Amino acid sequence: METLNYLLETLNNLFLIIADAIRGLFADPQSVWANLTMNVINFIIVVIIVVLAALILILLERKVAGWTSQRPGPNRLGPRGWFQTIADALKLMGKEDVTPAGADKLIFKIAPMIIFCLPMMTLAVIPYGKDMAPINIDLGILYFVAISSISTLCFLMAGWGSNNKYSLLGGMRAVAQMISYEIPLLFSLLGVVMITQSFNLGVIVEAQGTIPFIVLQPLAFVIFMIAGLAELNRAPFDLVEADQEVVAGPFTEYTGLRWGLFFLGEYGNMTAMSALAATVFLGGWQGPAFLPGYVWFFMKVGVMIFMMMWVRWTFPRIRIDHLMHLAWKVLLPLSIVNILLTGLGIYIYRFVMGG
Amino acid sequence: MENKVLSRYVDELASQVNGVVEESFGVLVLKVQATYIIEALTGAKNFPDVPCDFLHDLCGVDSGDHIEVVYQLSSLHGPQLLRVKATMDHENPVIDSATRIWEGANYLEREAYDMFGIKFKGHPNLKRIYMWDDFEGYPLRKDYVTEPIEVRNVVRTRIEGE
Amino acid sequence: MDVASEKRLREEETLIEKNVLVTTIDKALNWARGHSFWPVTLGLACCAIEMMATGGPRYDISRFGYEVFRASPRQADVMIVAGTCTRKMAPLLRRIYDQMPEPKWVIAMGSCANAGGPFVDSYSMLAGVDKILPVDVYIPGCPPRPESLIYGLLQLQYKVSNPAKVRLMRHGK
Amino acid sequence: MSIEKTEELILNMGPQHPSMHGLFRMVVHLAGETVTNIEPKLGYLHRGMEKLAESRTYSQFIPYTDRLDYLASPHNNWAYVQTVEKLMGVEIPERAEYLRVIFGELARIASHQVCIASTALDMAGWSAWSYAFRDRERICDMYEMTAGSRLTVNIMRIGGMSAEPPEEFWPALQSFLDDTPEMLEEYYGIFFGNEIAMGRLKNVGILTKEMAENLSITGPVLRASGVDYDVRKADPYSIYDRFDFDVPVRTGCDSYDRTIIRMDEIVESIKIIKQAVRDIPGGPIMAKVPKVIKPPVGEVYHRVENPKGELGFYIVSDGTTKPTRLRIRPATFINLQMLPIVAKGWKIQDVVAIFATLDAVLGEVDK
Repeated sequence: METLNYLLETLNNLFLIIADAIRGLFADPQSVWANLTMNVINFIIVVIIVVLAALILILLERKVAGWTSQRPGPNRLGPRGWFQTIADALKLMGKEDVTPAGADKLIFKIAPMIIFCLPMMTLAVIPYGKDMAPINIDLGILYFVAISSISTLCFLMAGWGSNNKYSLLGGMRAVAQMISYEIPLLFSLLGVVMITQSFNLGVIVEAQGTIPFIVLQPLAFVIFMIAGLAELNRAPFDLVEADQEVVAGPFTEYTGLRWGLFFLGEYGNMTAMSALAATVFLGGWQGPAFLPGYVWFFMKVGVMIFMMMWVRWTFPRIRIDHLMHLAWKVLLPLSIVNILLTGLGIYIYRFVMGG
Repeated sequence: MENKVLSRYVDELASQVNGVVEESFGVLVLKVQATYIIEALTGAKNFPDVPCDFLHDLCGVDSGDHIEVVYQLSSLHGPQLLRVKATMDHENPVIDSATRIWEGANYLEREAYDMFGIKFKGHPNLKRIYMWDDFEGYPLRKDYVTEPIEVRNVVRTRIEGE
Repeated sequence: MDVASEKRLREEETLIEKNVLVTTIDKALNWARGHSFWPVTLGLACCAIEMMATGGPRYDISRFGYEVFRASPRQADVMIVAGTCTRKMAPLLRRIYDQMPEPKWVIAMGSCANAGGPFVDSYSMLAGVDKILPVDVYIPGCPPRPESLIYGLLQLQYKVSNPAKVRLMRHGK
Repeated sequence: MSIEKTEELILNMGPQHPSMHGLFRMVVHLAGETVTNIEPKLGYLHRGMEKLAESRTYSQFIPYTDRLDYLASPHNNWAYVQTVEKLMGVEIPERAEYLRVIFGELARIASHQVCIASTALDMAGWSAWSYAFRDRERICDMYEMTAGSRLTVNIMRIGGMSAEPPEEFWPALQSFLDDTPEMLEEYYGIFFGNEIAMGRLKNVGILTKEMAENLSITGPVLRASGVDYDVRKADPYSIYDRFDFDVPVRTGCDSYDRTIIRMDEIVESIKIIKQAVRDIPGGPIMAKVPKVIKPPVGEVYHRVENPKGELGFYIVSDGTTKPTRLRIRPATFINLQMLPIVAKGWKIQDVVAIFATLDAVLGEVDK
């Protein structure tokens, strides 16, 4: 029994042990060079997470699409079709890179690069396990929301730079939609912040040792999910790249790898948003001790992602005025009510406990 | 029964617009000159009891020496059917547009213009509907000769609408 | 060009062919391309319905990874000309083809796209899209069954993944 | 202070556009997301069928009718062969009439399923699309086992039917009929009952009764505007007067009713097929018609209720083996006129949905 416990403990802290070992290679484990090395390693790990997530998620999305529409989905290439995305990614690398003649070339070219960086920046503050946040900053939630809102700019840049009417329409839609949904998104997180009295994601996860915040903040979770879907441009809020209306929105003119970067960015952002949901509402790496914390974390993220895909392939797309209506007239008041209720709850709790 | 009533009205109308009434497969056919078409159609639309107020179809027919426009009329509220034929000169077919009686005649008249070159006076937007703008000839006329395949396979370089 | 320089050029070509790195990347790319045709959403006529049925639950083209119908030609690899191409549509079809990035392929699906089909003697018809596009695979039928389309796509896959063999077959060796 | 006017955005949708159901093109004038004007442009699939008919014999033209409204090809066959039969005065055997009804109504179901599917797809309801296509495959199977073709069936001949359905046709038909209520419930549950779909379709694109009559609209679009008019009842052709069925009429005049009325029509079609299967007599399926079809001199206009609206054929014969003039009255071509009128003032997304509820098939629009 004790050996098992020891084994679990080791497994749980596996990455921390490895990190300590690497630091131990340096004469002074807290020196500048050691920190730099660790940062580089962290960075590489986050990049790997983003790329791997995108590779797996694209296939998963096609499988879920198949599942919802009673088809098998890709199953020919490799074992059960697992190499399909690799073929797609390779093919995209080999495609011709077209820049439209009328495009604003600089903006057109840098937009996909920026959007690809965003998920890496946001995923860096997520605690993957106990003390396992690559960067532990106190304003974690604010940082996350601030960085993820930059993607609005990327969509607008892509839409403007392409010199295509469909792209422009898509870009404008992106701005209207994402700025509107930013507010309920952040407001829904405030309830949790009020309870934990901290913006630090690590602290928030620690606070969920006994009870995840989805139980205390169900309304906030629902608002967060809806606003998060809209923030990510996932169906039913995918007005930005609505195939049937604006062809491919801001991405209409992008080819090959540039478009692939948008895709990577989209799936990376999706992972990041699911990770935030798992961290803030589902208890992050907290879970019964028979599995290591990071396994719990990734399982929760997986559930969230699956939910998003399921919704995407089932629901029809919402209309733009309904979208705005939902954001400003439903979600925003509800999230404010949620903040009030949370405050009231905290007050009552203190009154009862503290006397 | 209703056919008799209709037949009486059509006969009356025919005398007003110098038309000829025939019958073909149980349907009354009113043949008029193109100049009388508006009177004929308005009359048919306003028959008491059995109004032929629904325009089913409007098409051109090239019968060799003259061009006809055939209107198929009926009603949504009764079984009455009426066919009105307007005859025109083959060289310069001109007729009044029926769009002020039925808005639905719009596309049908554009099609007839496209295929037969019938000019509908008073049509809001008389342009070719199927063929591209600089297409020559009126394909459904009897004297139109389809170009040989070698000619047809030479693709236009200009894109329509630009 | 004189004989010596031509000979040198040939030698260089064979050298390039022997270059391990380039050929391996080429092979990998061809493999990837062959297994990931994303068609442009282009339904011209009746065949488009069969093309949709191919994407539908029973025939499910997604098994091969070809179900990603891209609305924008910029992101597509293969153009399935599904249906009748008229003379009015021909320049637009050509333009959509021109908008696709290289490498790109064309599948002519159905008799109309192959050679004009039943409408070949009509005044408005372009008899066969191969007058304006380089067609890789012709699929006969009016309209072809979904199985035919899948077979056609797999033939194209063979063609793309085995360029050398296809070149030999074309020269009848 | 001067009021600054913004320029309107002119957006060219189509002919290659995912929501254009083929080769339809419209130039949309936009103020922001709101549509101020639409100019439909047609003709990208104009194949010149009417001209071709003048150089084909009467029998040779039957396959062309399949390619008009290719989602309901038996119905087009039916309209055409009935017109020729009317012209020639041919009586066709009872069994053939019943088989024609069965195939015609199957075609109606298949066509409406595609309409439901494409409406769902135009609003990104992927599952509803695939459910409808899954069920449509069963009808294609039934076509296939009888005529050998899945889409352009070409099953009717002048004087009867081309083929007798094989034995396995009847159980397949029966099981399809039994499963239909469940299918419709599924479509409703996954798409039409959805809050988002209702929000996007309800009260959108109002086509009033007067407008519909003035614009010569026919078919489900007309009936969704509250006009009780169906050629099967108003001017019964074939043997429709023997069957007991209702004509579904809805008074919402909006996109939602235009779509959901097709679900009602599927229910009625099922009713008709069930009665036809019950009453079908034995006997031959072809009448005695001359090898070379030479109708007498004359002209005839005949119309049937196609799934999309009223399909009419007007044939002028000069007594030879080829028609002098063959006119096709395409239903959706005329129905399409409502699009610019109805869609004005709505969002660009609504235009896509309204166009989908029209159920335009470009094969029929452009001929």
